[in-house]
Order: sequence, then C-alpha cells, then structure tokens
Amino acid sequence: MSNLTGWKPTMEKEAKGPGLDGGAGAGGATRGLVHEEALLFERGSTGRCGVSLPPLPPGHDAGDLPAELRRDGVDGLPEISELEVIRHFTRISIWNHGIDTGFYPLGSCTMKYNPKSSEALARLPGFANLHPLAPPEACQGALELMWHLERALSEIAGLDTTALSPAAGAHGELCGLMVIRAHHLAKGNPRRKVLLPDTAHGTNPASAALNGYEVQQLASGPDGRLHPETVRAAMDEDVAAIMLTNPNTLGIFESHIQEIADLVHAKGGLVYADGANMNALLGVARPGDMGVDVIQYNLHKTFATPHGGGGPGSGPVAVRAHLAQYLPLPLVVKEGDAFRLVTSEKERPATVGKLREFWGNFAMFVRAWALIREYGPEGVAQTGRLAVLNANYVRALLKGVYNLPYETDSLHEVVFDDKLQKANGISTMDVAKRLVDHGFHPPTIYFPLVVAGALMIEPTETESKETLERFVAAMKAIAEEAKTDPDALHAAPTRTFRARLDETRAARKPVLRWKPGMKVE
Amino acid sequence: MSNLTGWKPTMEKEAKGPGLDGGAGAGGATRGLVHEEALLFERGSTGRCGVSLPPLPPGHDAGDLPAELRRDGVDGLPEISELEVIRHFTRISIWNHGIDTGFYPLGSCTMKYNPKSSEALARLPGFANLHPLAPPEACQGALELMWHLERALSEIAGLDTTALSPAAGAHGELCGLMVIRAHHLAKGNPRRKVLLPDTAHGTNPASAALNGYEVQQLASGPDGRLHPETVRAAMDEDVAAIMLTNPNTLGIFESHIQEIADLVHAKGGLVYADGANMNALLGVARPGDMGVDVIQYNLHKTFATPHGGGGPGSGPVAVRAHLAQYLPLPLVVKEGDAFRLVTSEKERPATVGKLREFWGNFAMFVRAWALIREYGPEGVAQTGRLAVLNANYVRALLKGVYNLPYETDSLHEVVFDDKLQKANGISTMDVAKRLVDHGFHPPTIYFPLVVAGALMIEPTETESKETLERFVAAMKAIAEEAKTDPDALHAAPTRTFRARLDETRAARKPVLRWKPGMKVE
Amino acid sequence: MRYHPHTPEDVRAMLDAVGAKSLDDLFRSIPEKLRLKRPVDVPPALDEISLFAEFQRLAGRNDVSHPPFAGAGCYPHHVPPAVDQLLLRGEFFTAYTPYQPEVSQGTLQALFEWQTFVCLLTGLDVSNASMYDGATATAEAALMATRLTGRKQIVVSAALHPEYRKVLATYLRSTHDEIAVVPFGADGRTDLRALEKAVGPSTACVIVGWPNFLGVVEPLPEIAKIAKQAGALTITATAEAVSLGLLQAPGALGADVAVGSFQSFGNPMTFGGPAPGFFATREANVRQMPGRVCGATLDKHGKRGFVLTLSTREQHIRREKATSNICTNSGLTALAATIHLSLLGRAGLSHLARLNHARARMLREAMERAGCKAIFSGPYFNEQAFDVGDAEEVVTRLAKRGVLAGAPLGRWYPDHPRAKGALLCVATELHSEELIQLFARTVRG
Amino acid sequence: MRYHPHTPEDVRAMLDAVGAKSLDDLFRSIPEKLRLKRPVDVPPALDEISLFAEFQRLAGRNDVSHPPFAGAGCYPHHVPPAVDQLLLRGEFFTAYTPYQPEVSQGTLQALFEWQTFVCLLTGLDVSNASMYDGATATAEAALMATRLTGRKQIVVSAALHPEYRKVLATYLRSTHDEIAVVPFGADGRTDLRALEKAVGPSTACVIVGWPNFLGVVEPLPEIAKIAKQAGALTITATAEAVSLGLLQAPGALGADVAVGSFQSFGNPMTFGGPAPGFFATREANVRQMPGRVCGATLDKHGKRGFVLTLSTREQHIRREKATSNICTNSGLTALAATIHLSLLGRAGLSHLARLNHARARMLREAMERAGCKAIFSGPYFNEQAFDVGDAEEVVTRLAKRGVLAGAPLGRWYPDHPRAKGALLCVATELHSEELIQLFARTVRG
Ligand SMILES: Cc1ncc(COP(=O)(O)O)c(C=O)c1O
Ligand SMILES: Cc1ncc(COP(=O)(O)O)c(C=O)c1O
Repeated sequence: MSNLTGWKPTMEKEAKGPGLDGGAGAGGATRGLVHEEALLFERGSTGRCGVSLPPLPPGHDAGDLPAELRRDGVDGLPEISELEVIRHFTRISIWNHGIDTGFYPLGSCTMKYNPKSSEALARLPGFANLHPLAPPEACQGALELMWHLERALSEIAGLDTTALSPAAGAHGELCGLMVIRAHHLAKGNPRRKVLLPDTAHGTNPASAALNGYEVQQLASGPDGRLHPETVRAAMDEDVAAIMLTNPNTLGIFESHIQEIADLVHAKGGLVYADGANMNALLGVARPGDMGVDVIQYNLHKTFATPHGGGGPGSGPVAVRAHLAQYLPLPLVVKEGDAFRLVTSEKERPATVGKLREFWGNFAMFVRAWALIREYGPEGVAQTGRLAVLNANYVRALLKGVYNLPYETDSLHEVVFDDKLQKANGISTMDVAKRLVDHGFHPPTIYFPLVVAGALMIEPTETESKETLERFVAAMKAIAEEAKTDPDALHAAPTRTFRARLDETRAARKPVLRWKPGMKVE
Repeated sequence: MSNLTGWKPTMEKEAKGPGLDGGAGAGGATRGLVHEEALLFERGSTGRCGVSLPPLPPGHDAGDLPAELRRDGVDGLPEISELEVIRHFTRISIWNHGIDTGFYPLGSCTMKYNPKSSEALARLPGFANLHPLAPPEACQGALELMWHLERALSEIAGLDTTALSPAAGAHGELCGLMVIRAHHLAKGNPRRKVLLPDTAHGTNPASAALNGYEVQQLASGPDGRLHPETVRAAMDEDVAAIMLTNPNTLGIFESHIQEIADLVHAKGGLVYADGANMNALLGVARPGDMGVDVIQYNLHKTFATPHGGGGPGSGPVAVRAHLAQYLPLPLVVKEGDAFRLVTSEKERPATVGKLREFWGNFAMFVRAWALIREYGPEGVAQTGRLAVLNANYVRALLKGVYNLPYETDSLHEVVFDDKLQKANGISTMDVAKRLVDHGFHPPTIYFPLVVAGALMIEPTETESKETLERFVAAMKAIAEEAKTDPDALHAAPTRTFRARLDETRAARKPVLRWKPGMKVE
Repeated sequence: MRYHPHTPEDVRAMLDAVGAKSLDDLFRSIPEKLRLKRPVDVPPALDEISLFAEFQRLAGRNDVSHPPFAGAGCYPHHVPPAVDQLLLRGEFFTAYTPYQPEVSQGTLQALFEWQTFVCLLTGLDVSNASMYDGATATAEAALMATRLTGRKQIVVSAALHPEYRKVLATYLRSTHDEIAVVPFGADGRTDLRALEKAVGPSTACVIVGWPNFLGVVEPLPEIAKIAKQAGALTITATAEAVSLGLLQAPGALGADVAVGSFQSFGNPMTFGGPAPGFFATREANVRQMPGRVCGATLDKHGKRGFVLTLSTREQHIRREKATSNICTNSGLTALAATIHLSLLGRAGLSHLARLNHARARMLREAMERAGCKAIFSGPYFNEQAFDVGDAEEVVTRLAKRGVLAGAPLGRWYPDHPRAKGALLCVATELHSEELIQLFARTVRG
Repeated sequence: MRYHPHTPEDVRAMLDAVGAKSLDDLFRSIPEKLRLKRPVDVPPALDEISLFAEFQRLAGRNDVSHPPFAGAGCYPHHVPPAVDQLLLRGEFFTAYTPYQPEVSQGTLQALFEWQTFVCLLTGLDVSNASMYDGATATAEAALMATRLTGRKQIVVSAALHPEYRKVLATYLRSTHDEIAVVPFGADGRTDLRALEKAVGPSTACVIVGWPNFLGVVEPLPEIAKIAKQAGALTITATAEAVSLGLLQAPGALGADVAVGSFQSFGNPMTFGGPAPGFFATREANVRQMPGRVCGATLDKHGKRGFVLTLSTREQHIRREKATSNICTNSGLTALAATIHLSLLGRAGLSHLARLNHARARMLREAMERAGCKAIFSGPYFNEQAFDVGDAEEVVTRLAKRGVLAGAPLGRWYPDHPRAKGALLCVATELHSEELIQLFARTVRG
C-alpha cells in the first residue's frame, strides 16, 4: 500500500544507507521542535504559588512549637504558578521514550502495553481514597480484590500461598530468602550458602547477601543452561537454596530444573525461582510443577502495571504449603463471606515479620487483577505464547546479521552480541545508541554478563508483526552502517535533544542535586 | 542567577545573531527526536481491534433489517490494537504547540491557562453521565449550576438575562441578531441593515448576512476608533443595529460608545457588542453600562474553557430586560428552591426559537463556573487588570522595534505591523514563522484588516513577566535578523517537524480525505 | 492567585516600564463614568478544596445511578478510558484552531482523519472539520441546498428529530420561510405519497432522519428517488451514529448530504453538550460547504503535511458572503470521536452496532412480554417507542428509582393518536440483559 | 483481544518464519511433563464494560465517604488535579528506569529535582532516587550506619513508627540482632536518660521519628548530641512530610540521615501503597548510600544532561557486595511528589504546614471541650493522641457513620497505662472546621 507520509520506510533506504540524514528511522524517528527547560530551582521570582489552599485561622502562629525546632520556610524551593509547572513537566516529558511513544524491547523488563483502563480503575475513589487502617467492614472490596489476586497468583505459579506485600522483584527475592532461612532455622540451622548460576540478575546475589548468605556462583553450560552435575558438585548441607531464573536471563528454559530441584531437595535445600521472566510461562507451565518452592512475581512486568520511570513495582511471593507459615504479614484470608487481613504475629508465630509498611502496593494489585480479569484463562495462556512467538520471530530475522551466542531455543527473549560488528570497531553501545536515532528504545545491553557485549531483546506480546519488522530493519541497517560508515555510528544518537552523555564525568565529580550557583564541568 | 542548562538565553545571543544555529530560541526551542506517523488508514493488517466489547447473543443476525438498508461493515476503517492507537495519537500530539507547551499570544483568541481542576470537575460522573432529558428532580445540580452562571454572566455584562445555549461566539452573534430582528419585527419592521466598523471580525458580517441583513461597513478613525459623526451619517430607520467589539480588534477601547449608542437608540436601533474581548473589561467596566443592549460571551476565551484545537466553545448571550422575551430556549429559572428549564414556546411565545439541540455546551458551563468560583469578585477584576498590564508591557518593550500603527492606548492586546521590516523584504508571515523557531506560537497575523501586515499580540493575564520578556527578546532578535540575514528568515521555520507548508497547492488540488492510493502532489 | 503569576514587584516594575502609576491608570481610555465603581456581584472566592466540595455537592444532586433508557438525540455509550487519557494531553486540548500549520500538525492530521471517518461512514466524498451539533449541521445543510439549487422550499419529515426541526426553523426564519412537513405512517416511516405531493419545482431539499427520531429506519432509496426527480437534494440527519456500523451508508442510498452528531463515539452525554456535529456531501458541492476544512499538501522539502484550506468560503475571508458564519467548531469532541473510531475499527464498529441492535431486540421482547407493545412497525436500530399506558407517569415513577425510563413522545407529538402512552426507549451496550429485564418488569409498576 | 495485535495470518506467517508448526511447538524446550495440560483456573474473561462494573462493585464496598481522622503513617491530603494529569502522560508512566539517558532526560531531570527537594526539606547534602517506602528506607539507613561505623547495635525510640520498627527488625534479623528500644515519657518524647544509657561504643545509630508516631516533636538536638558523643549516627524517620514545611530540617538539628515517606505530597492513600520512600544523608556517606542516584553531566556538545550515576554501589555492578539489593524503586510516586512540591513552592508548603498545624490545634480544642484530653504533653504537628475512653469502640461506632476515627494506640502499645483510651488522630487541610466539630461531638457518642 502506497506510503505518502513523505517518509521513506527505511528498510531499503538504510540498507543503501550511510545513516539517517535522509528519511526517518525505521521506527519513524526524525527531528522536530522541543524545548529546553531549566531546573525548577533555576527559575523565577519569589512570591508565586501554584496551589490554592484554605486560609489560616486569623492570628494563627505556631508558637506552641519550640522556636529552635521550627523554621519559617524552606529556602531554595521554587515559587512558580500552576501554568509554569504544567509547562515544565510537559516539556521535559517529551524528552522521554516510553511504551506509549514507541517500541521498548528492553530485555528482562517485559515492557508491554500498560492498559489505560487499569489507570482509570486504580483511580476509583473507593480505592484511591482508602486508608490502610480502615476497619474490615469498611474495606471489604479492597480485601476481596487482594484475596482473588492471591488465589490467581498462587494458581498461576502452581504453588499454595502468596504474600502480596513485597514492593518489587528484588524485595520479593529478599522475602523469599527470608522464608527459606526461617525454614532452615526451624530445622536448627540457617545454613550458609546460596547457589546461583552465572546468568543470574544482580539482585539475586545482593538479596542473598542481605540475608546473610554467601553466594556461590555456578557456571552455566555451553548451551546456556545450568547442568545437574554442576549442581551436584556444589550441593551440600551448607546450601540453603539454589536461586534460578526460568527461563533464565538468556531467554533459555532451564530444562533440567526438575532434576536440579531433586538434587537440592535431596540435601535438604530449597529451590527459589526469580519470577521476573514469568511472562514466558503464563498459562503454559508452572514453576510449582517443576520443583520450585518459592517464587516472586514482578507485577510491573508480567501483569503490565506501569514501570513509571523506575517503579513503583510489586513483587508478590508464592510458596509451597509447608513454607506458608513463614510468609511476612499481612496475609489476606476469607472467612465465610468476609475477608480479613492477618496482621498479628500472635496468629502467625512463625512469620518472618513484615517487609514494608502496611499491606503492599495496593494500586498495583488493582491493575494486575484488572488485567487477569480481562484476559481470563485463555488470554493468560495466549499472552505467554505470543510473547514467545514475538521473540522467536525477531531471532529468526536477525540471525546471521548479529551473532547469536547460544543456539539453544529462546522463549520470551533472545540474546545477541556484537561479535560480528567488533571487526569494524562497533560495539553494542554504538548499536544501542543508533537504535535511538531510528526511533526505538535499545534492548538491555551488556547483560547477562556471560555474554560479552550482550544485546538482550524482549519484544513482549503486545507488539505487532509490523513493529518487529521495522525494528529488524533498523538492526539490519545498523549492521550495514557498521561496515560502510562506522564513524557515523560512534556519533549516535544524533536526533535526540541531548547527544551521548558523559557517564564517567558524572561519576568522577558527582553533582547530585541543585545548589545555588551549581556548576557542571 | 547562573544558568547551566547549556542553553544560552538568547536575549543577547540572538541580538548578535545570524539566527538560531547556535543555542535555543528565546522560548527555549531546540530540536529533538519526534516520530513520523502515517495516517490511521495507511496502516495495517485487518482483523485487529482496539476495544473489548460484550459478545453478541448467540445466533444474532440483523435479519429484521431490510437487506438493502444494511451493510456488513464499513470498508476502509483501520483495524489496529489499542497500543497502536495510543502511540498514534501520542506521537502526533507532539507536533502541536499548546498553551501547556508554550506562550500562545494569538490576538483576539485569549489563550489563557486552562485550569486542570476544571478538567477534573467537568468529568465528575454526576455531570458527565447526565442525560439532557433527565426530569428536573434528577438534575437539580446541573440546573443550579446553570442558574448561578446565568446570574454571574448577566451581572458581569451589566445586563439582565443571559441565554447560555449558543455554542460559540459566532453562534452567539447569530442569536443576538435574531433577538434584535425579533424586537424590530414586533415593532412591525425587521429593518434592513446592520452597521459595523472596518475593524470587525469576519463572523460579524457573516452573522448579519445569515440573519438576512445587509452589512454597511463604517470606517474607523485615525485613532482606531469609531467616531460618532461616522455613525450619525450612516444611522437611519433602516438600521436594525450596530455591531461593535469593545475593546475593538485593535485592542482599543471605543470611548465614544455611549454617544454612539445614544445615536443608534435615538433612531430606534439597537447596540450589539461582540464580547470576544471581554477579558479586557472583566470587573472593570460593563457593556450594559455603556449602552450595549446585547452581547455574546466567548467562555472559551474569557473564562478559560479549553480551545481544544478548534472548539467546542460556548457563546452565551446577555440582553436587556425588554429583549429577554425573545431569547432562544431553554432559559433556566429558579422557583422557590427549585430550578427549572423553560423549554416550551407556550411559556415564551416571543422566543426566536432554538439555536441548537438540548441546552448548550454544559461541560463548558461547569468549567466557566469553576473559574468564576475560584476567582471571586476580586479575582475577576484582577484578571482584567493583569491582562491589560501584560499587553501594555509588551507594547512598551516592542515599540520602535516594530511599527505601531495606532498610538492610541491599548487594553488587553496590541497590534503592530511589518512596516519597518518590509524595507528588508521581510513580511509579517516571516516574523510569525521565525517565532516558531524560538519556541513561541505566533500572534494573530493579517488581522484586523485595517492594518496591513498586522501582528496582533494578546498575552493574557496568566503569563509571567519573564515569559513576556523572552517573547520580546525573540521579536527583537527577529527584527535584527531581518536586517542582517533576511534569507534565513524566509527559510523559517527550520526547527519544526514540517517546514513551511504550501497552502496554495492545498487549495488548488484539494485532497480532503484519505482514499486508497491517495496522492498529494 | 495560582493563575496569576504576577508578584507585587512584577506589577510595579511593569507599570514603570509602561509609564503608568497604577493598574487603574491603564484604563484611562475608558471614560470615568463608564467604569464600574464596585466589585462585581459574584460569590466570594473558593480555595481548591472548597471548590471540589461545592462541585461534588452539585454533581451529587444529579441522579446518574443507572444508564438511561432515553436516547432521543443523546446516547449512553461506553467510552473507553483510552479516549479520555489521550484527550487530556495538553498539546491537544490547549491548542487553538490550527491557523499556524507548522505548529499544529497534530490537530490537523487528526482532523484529516476525522474527515475521512465521516466520509467512510456516510459514503460521501467530502466532510468538514465539524459543526456545533447535529441540529445546526442540519440547518446549514438546508442552507447549502438553497444556495446550490437556488430554490427556497425545504421539505422535512415529521419523523426528523424535533429539536433538529426547531433549530432549522429558527435558522431559516429570517431568510427562508417555506418549510413543508411531511407526516409519517403507522410504521413510523415518512409517508412517501405525502412526500411526493410535498416536493415540487421550488423544493431545495428533502430532510429525513437516518434512522429517524422514532428509531425507525426510513425507506431512503425511495425518498432520494422522489427528491431527485424534483431536482432537490436529499439530506439525512443521523443522531445515533453507531447505527452507521450496521445501516447502509446514506451516500450509497442516494443522499447528497449527510449530517448529524458523532456524540455516540467517544463523547459522554454531559447533559446534552458538547458533541461534534458532522457534515458530509458530494465532491461537487465542496465549495458551498460550510465550516473549516483540512487538506493535505506538501512542505518546502516535499513532505506531506496538512493545512486548513478552501478558506475562501469562510467568514474571515468572505465576510458577509461566506457560506456560513461558523468559526470555532467542535474540535476536541471530534478528536474524541476520531480516537474512539480508531479503537473500534471495522470489526469493532460493526460488532458494536450489531450489539446495540441485539440489545434493542432484547428490549422489545421484554417489553412486549410485559405487555407494552411497540408502537411502530417499521425496522429499527437501537431505539423504539413502546405503549406504556402513561409515559409521563412512568418517567416520574422510575426517576424515583434512579432510572430515566425514556422520552415521552407526547412532548413532541401531542396530537399523535397514541401520544399519551408512547415512550421512546433506547438499548445500547450499556444495558445488560439483567437491567433490561428489570426495566421491563418495572415499567408496568 | 485488544492487547494482542496478532491476527491469525500474522501468527501463521511468523510461525513459518520461525520454522515452527504451532505455538505449542515454540515450547519444545520445556519437557512435556512440565507443561500445564489444562487452562489455568482464573475467572472467565470480562469485556471492558463488565470489567468496570465489577471494579465499581469492589470499590463500592470500601467506605470513603469522609476524610479519615487516622494518619499513623498514611495521611489524607488534597492532591491537585494538575499532578495526576501530568502523571498520566505516557512519556512518564510507561518509561522504565532511565538506563538509556539520551531517551530518558525527562525522567532524569525530574529525579534530579526530586533529589533536590529531598535535600532542601531534610537539610542534608545528598539524596537517592527514592526507596520502596519509609519503613524500608529506615531499615536501609540502619544498615548503612552499620557499614559506616562498623558497629552492630541499633538503638530505636519506642515512639518510632511501630511498622518501621517491625520492618527494621525483619530486615536485620538475619544479619544483625542487637536492637535496643528506648521508652518515651509522659510528654510522648523519647526518654533522654534512657537513651544515654542505651547508647554505647557498639551503637551504630539512634533512630527517632520526626515527628514521632505519637505525633510528638522530639528533642532532636539533644538526641543527636547523645548519639554523636557515642560516635553513633542519628537517623530521623518522617512519615508525615508536610511537617517539614514547619519543623526545622533534621539535618540542621544534627541528623546524619533522614528517611521517611513523601506520600503526603501528591500521592493518594490507596490503602497504604504505593508511596515514595526518601533517603538523604551527608556528602561523606554518599558511596555507602543504597539505591539509584541521578547526577548531572555534559553531553558530547557540552550541554548539561542527567544520568544515573555512582552505580558501582549497586547490585547490577557489585552484586553480593552492593550497598543494597534495591533495583526498581518508587519512580512515579516520587514524580507525583516532585510535581506537588513544585506547585506548592516555598510559600505554599509553609502555608500548608501551618494550616495542618492550625487544624490540629482546632481538633485539640474541640476534643478537650468534648472531654477527651490529649494524652501527651509534648509539642505536636498535625497528629495527637486523645483519651476517648474506649478507642476500639469509638472506631467501630464511627465506622458505621462512614468516618475512620483514628488509630487506637493499644494495637501497638498494649502495655501502655493509657492504651485502652488512646486514639491517635490527625487533622489536615481536608478536615474543615465543621467536620472537626462534628467529629469531636460524635466521638463521645
Ligand atoms: C531477572 C530479574 N530479576 C530481578 C529483577 C529485579 O526486579 P525489580 O527491579 O522489580 O526489583 C529484575 C528487574 O530488573 C530482573 O530482570
Ligand atoms: C473578535 C471576535 N469575534 C468573534 C469571534 C468568533 O468566536 P467563535 O470562534 O467562538 O465563533 C472571534 C474568535 O475567533 C473573535 O476573535
């Protein structure tokens, strides 16, 4: 069908092409008018105010507060009108790439579409204006929602009970390992070590350490998988648990998981699964059926709650029945037709305690439950299938253009590297920055660590075939450019409002907040 | 205070400057990444859907509808997922300049800040989900709001009764002239002519003609004002009314208005005021006190209801008591504590009838009333004062840099022209397009028609002194550039995602909708 | 004042620059005796918290507990939240009419898409950028017909929306006075015989509803034939635009002009306004079309872009000779409709239309079971009149239960033999089967 | 499925390209016996209309008719609609943690502004990009103190928020076990004598609330002095951040670390989460600080921009040696707070803080008139405990009238002599004088 945007779809163009100076990038990127915007603190005259508040009672002073504990006002705060605030944040927002502006194949982050209906539902006054200490009879709706979500997450994981409270994935890991520690303590010895493969995400060892565990790293095999003999060699009575991610961060299914689980269980250890990649398994396979004892979800990945530029997330933890007693409070229960939060340690003497204030990131529960309700059983399964289809489609089209370090089957994401481009002095960093000029967010780069110059691509199921093809076109154009015009690639990105930023300088002379007369040099 | 955005405030820079290739424009404009975006109809594969609807009853067909009156579906409609729709409109929105992105001094349009609280209030379910035929007892809140607004608008205009229903300013003009016509008809003769000054907005003569009136244009004087002798000469028993805008479209107060009104009234004519410029008079002076018999408001100007890229507006019409009988229905009345809409011609036999379906643009009434409630008496008056202060500040700073065709005092807006720039072959059009490169929306240009190459600047009261100064800096930079580098000016705008567009081509070979294989050339 | 950025120092400095002593000084061009010497009499200012409390109070005095069973020109439909979240982007809702195309391509491309949607749904060649509403669009269509034909008589069906007829009469009163009304038959369709009699050599156009106000689908091909033979234009007015997903395009059945409202797409009812009026006609009539039009063109570098065009028809150029006085139209509500139609797409729209039709049939069965017969025998889309005995009584009674039962036809057709009992009811995707059954049971008290 | 763009043809074509026969075929790397042979047991799919009906039902079972008089770590405040309308911009809420700075300058500049707000309000040098919440921020602060001092003992005031204490204990259980609790006196302030006894050469830090859980303002300078003498850090935890507009900055009174929640700025209560935790400390401690940090730098052309920096502290680089395991934090809620603080500004914040204080005093007078004495004599900000006789009974009784009366202190301090009667109540800008008077009258039944 004829395209008359005056924009040459760059599949061909780029292939010919010494870069982008002609038409738009394969993702539609071109240049347009955006605005510079100073820091809030660098503007304007004082005495302005962007809010409208009730007056103070006549003659009110704060005299009852000791003078030395009081202050008149906070110096340095900006004073700007509502319009100026709106312009400020509207203008700077344009500098961002989001899922709503374009494809965001950030591996391991599951950047799927965030439904607008979930945003509307989470803002219903009955949810948004609810105080956490509302008596049970005044918050049955919230508790019912939490109970349904708890049931669904336990079912999807193939486990028995889920604690909703952890605030993010890493928090869920911490929680899961506390549960594991409590289990061993109850048996008399917390044990010393946690095993994890070299493909593990950084939060895994960090969470283990925060729990007082030593980390022992296991080498994954040439097929990108962890092998039973590796585990057998490392497994002993000192090992509290093994932490696996399945599919792992290479997007590869740990197909020996059950055998590994048996080995670990045989020595009294437990199996923790990092559920960040659950999108691959939704409705298709369940960690609980593979020998996993504990898993955390990332609702902000698998269940489409917004990432928000870095959170808030939500990391519920599902466990087997015998571990449920150790879960942190609160837990939601149903008694007859009524719902209740269990919050007292008297009722749950074995609990590890409490992981955060109140009950968890409730607004995320609303969004996740809305998605599950809209999907239903078939939709949940189809989500996993299409996520895997999309990743494999990209893999098939890019194979040969970029080096595929592991031939093993991919599930929801695929990892390439820059081996083929290195010859021309082009690195994964260059490829990533050039993708920006095409209008795409780069994949996750330089992770997992087992792959030098990794390009970790996770399309998610909400992206269309055409979008994937445009992304592939850009990747091919860049591979071509690496040969014909490597310098142009080093210069990328050229279309963004800021060019490549100097991260070394930022770390060498940290400037972490505005101060009057602040200098950056 | 040191500015470290790396962005050189262009007050100085531009003054030196051969244009913009260096730093950002005075309004902060620079270039950044935006996306090309094809038409909805140019994309994609069929079978997709962006909504989630209840299923059809099993076996439903539309067989009861005659086959020849039915169709299976509408060919040509796009089929895209919700995410693709969100991306489409998010991306194209970035191509717009709005009040929320920058200064918008479009003369005669009163582009003031649109309060976000009004948006929230207009969306309250009790307003948004209300059907216009709800029985009075089920819509007392809506009627009470309309009644309060009607009272306030009558008071601010210094008149007696206001009909809220007209949908925009021009619609209000039509309404007002119908009322005037009905008045004359009742006296036995509709009369033939309407007088208006050469500064009148195009909708004035058009509305008169639509009412079957001949238009007689009156020359305004060298001071930009209409003079009594001019009116005296034209006024006779054939004249139904005079239409004035006060302040007029030059931003000049028609200080002879009362004398003019007396002349017109003496011959049995009526005085219509186009209230589009009411922002200048808010709380300071009232048309009713000047001899005006009929006026329309533009709530989407004076009372900050959003312009929405071209509406919807709202154009209530206020009149003197003796004309109220002719106003179109509905009218809102209070009876005891209850509110009611008068909708029957039986009750108002003299009414001109009905100007639109139902009761008017109610969602705009909510916003306008919210603004009036937040302002209160003092805020209303201060709005007019500050609007006039801002216009005069710009006038003072630009005088001499651009030619001021009328020295007469300005109220809420000021009109310059391109006389001083013409010498270098630079036109108002060039100035306007270059302002875009600085990050500002251009003023209204080539209007009013009495000024060749008019630049009509209306800042409104919601803009800060600093913003006005940045705008002035840009205007000065452009005046400078006109001397040093006129060609660069002809090339403007250079920063927008589309360069200067060919309007002649558009009119010569109109392409007004997408068709398969559509071509633009 | 959060909307007034001026500090006292700013005001002082600005007054100095201007050379004025005080703010009042700026108004010296207004004769002293014309100035207001007292504060305007409006209620005292409210802070934002009190403002919300007050408006919550007002909104709380409107009963919206259930979707209404009244349509009659304003229809209860589900608006996907995606629509409103896009509308709230400041780049859209704080922009003016796109006079400066280089900084308005977002609005302009959306308008071009709106015009395309209107053309596709109506089966006509060209559309404008929107009108105030369906009623004024109808009046403007009649005026265009008189300009095109040089004739003055307007023939309207009695089954055309009464509000549209009233507005038409109001618009035409001062310039054209011949409006002939053609009755409808027992089937609720325009009486073709009477129509044939009514049209003649002075007839500029024939205007019918599609579907009509009674919810009935007119015999459009026959009507258009009659009009054509008389050399008159056929104009259809559609208040319930969802019907266009199931009914044939009026342009394909002989209509020369199709007007109406797209409120049903993406716009809540909000007590009847605002909502986007639409206007479509044949290519040949484009230069007589009222209102703004967006067209495609190229920029300096040969890239496609959009501008407002054919403005020589318009008031700001032609003044008293313009095809209409309209300036500001219904931009943002037209954008809402455009977004909703993009979400619906071909499959979604025809599903939505069929679902509305199915719900209406469900309602008919339930009502007839409850003993309320349908009044008109003609084909219907999602709206129909039932004989409920005493329509006004039913509306009053059900209002007490938070339900708007429908529109009593007696208000507009007092002389119709079955006026008293006739209640016009709509059923849409918002009326669940449970609600429909409950309603039918309740109507009979 | 509106979120799945794949048509059957797409799926077929893609499977062919991949060389798979079916979708299940793609999962061959999962051993047959590990696959799920049945649909997951979740409720059937809902269309959007039913989805909204169901969630309206759920939301309707929560009583939010009046602003609660309970604070206790989650505070009812007015959120200007401007905040939420900006949050809904997709560029903000659909972006990930800003790993690629060139396409994340919006998020990054906002984070830099957040960090600056946190520093200005706490009077400390550096801040991170947010924490999960106030409780985990407190635990991380204690852990940082142990890293910095090489000591293990944590001293906390009994008046520190009990939830914060619980989370602290949970975090520390596996690694550090010495937590000493210092009681508070009749004035509701931490007992300085007991504190002096509690701290010693092994004390890493002293943690107190600012203001504390009882709503009382601590003698922070004295507390900091005691800690300093023992070579321990002083950590303040602030749950009600609006207080920082009236109370002196903890950093200015000797605190080395200030943590807590900014929920009170721009974030609704939503049943207790999410809300942004904050973490600020002295420059010297920056490399031991947990979490993400945004810093300013220059781009290739010398223009200022922002990046995530000092990541050598973090898990993705340091793994088990990281200063914390935190990755995703509370970005969007931190942005909400940043926007609200920009709207408030200097004047707005100090007005808001004074207004809260004034309303609290109004509440005290009303309660004492109603015969409910304040329990603690120490200075308070907007929260205070009253003796209402039987606190749990009052809460249950008022719940029936749609009011959450407060937080019964007995739930956290069962052994306190006045536990039974003690009800912790907050008053903010949302509690009008009328509501406060009504409340006071109702409490005594
Ligand atoms: C594989 C994996 N594990 C754990 C995490 C940590 O999750 P969160 O960022 O929600 O703490 C992530 C996300 O970055 C991840 O990709
Ligand atoms: C002076 C004047 N009169 C009338 C109008 C027409 O108002 P509207 O566009 O709302 O029909 C306008 C706005 O364009 C105007 O500026």
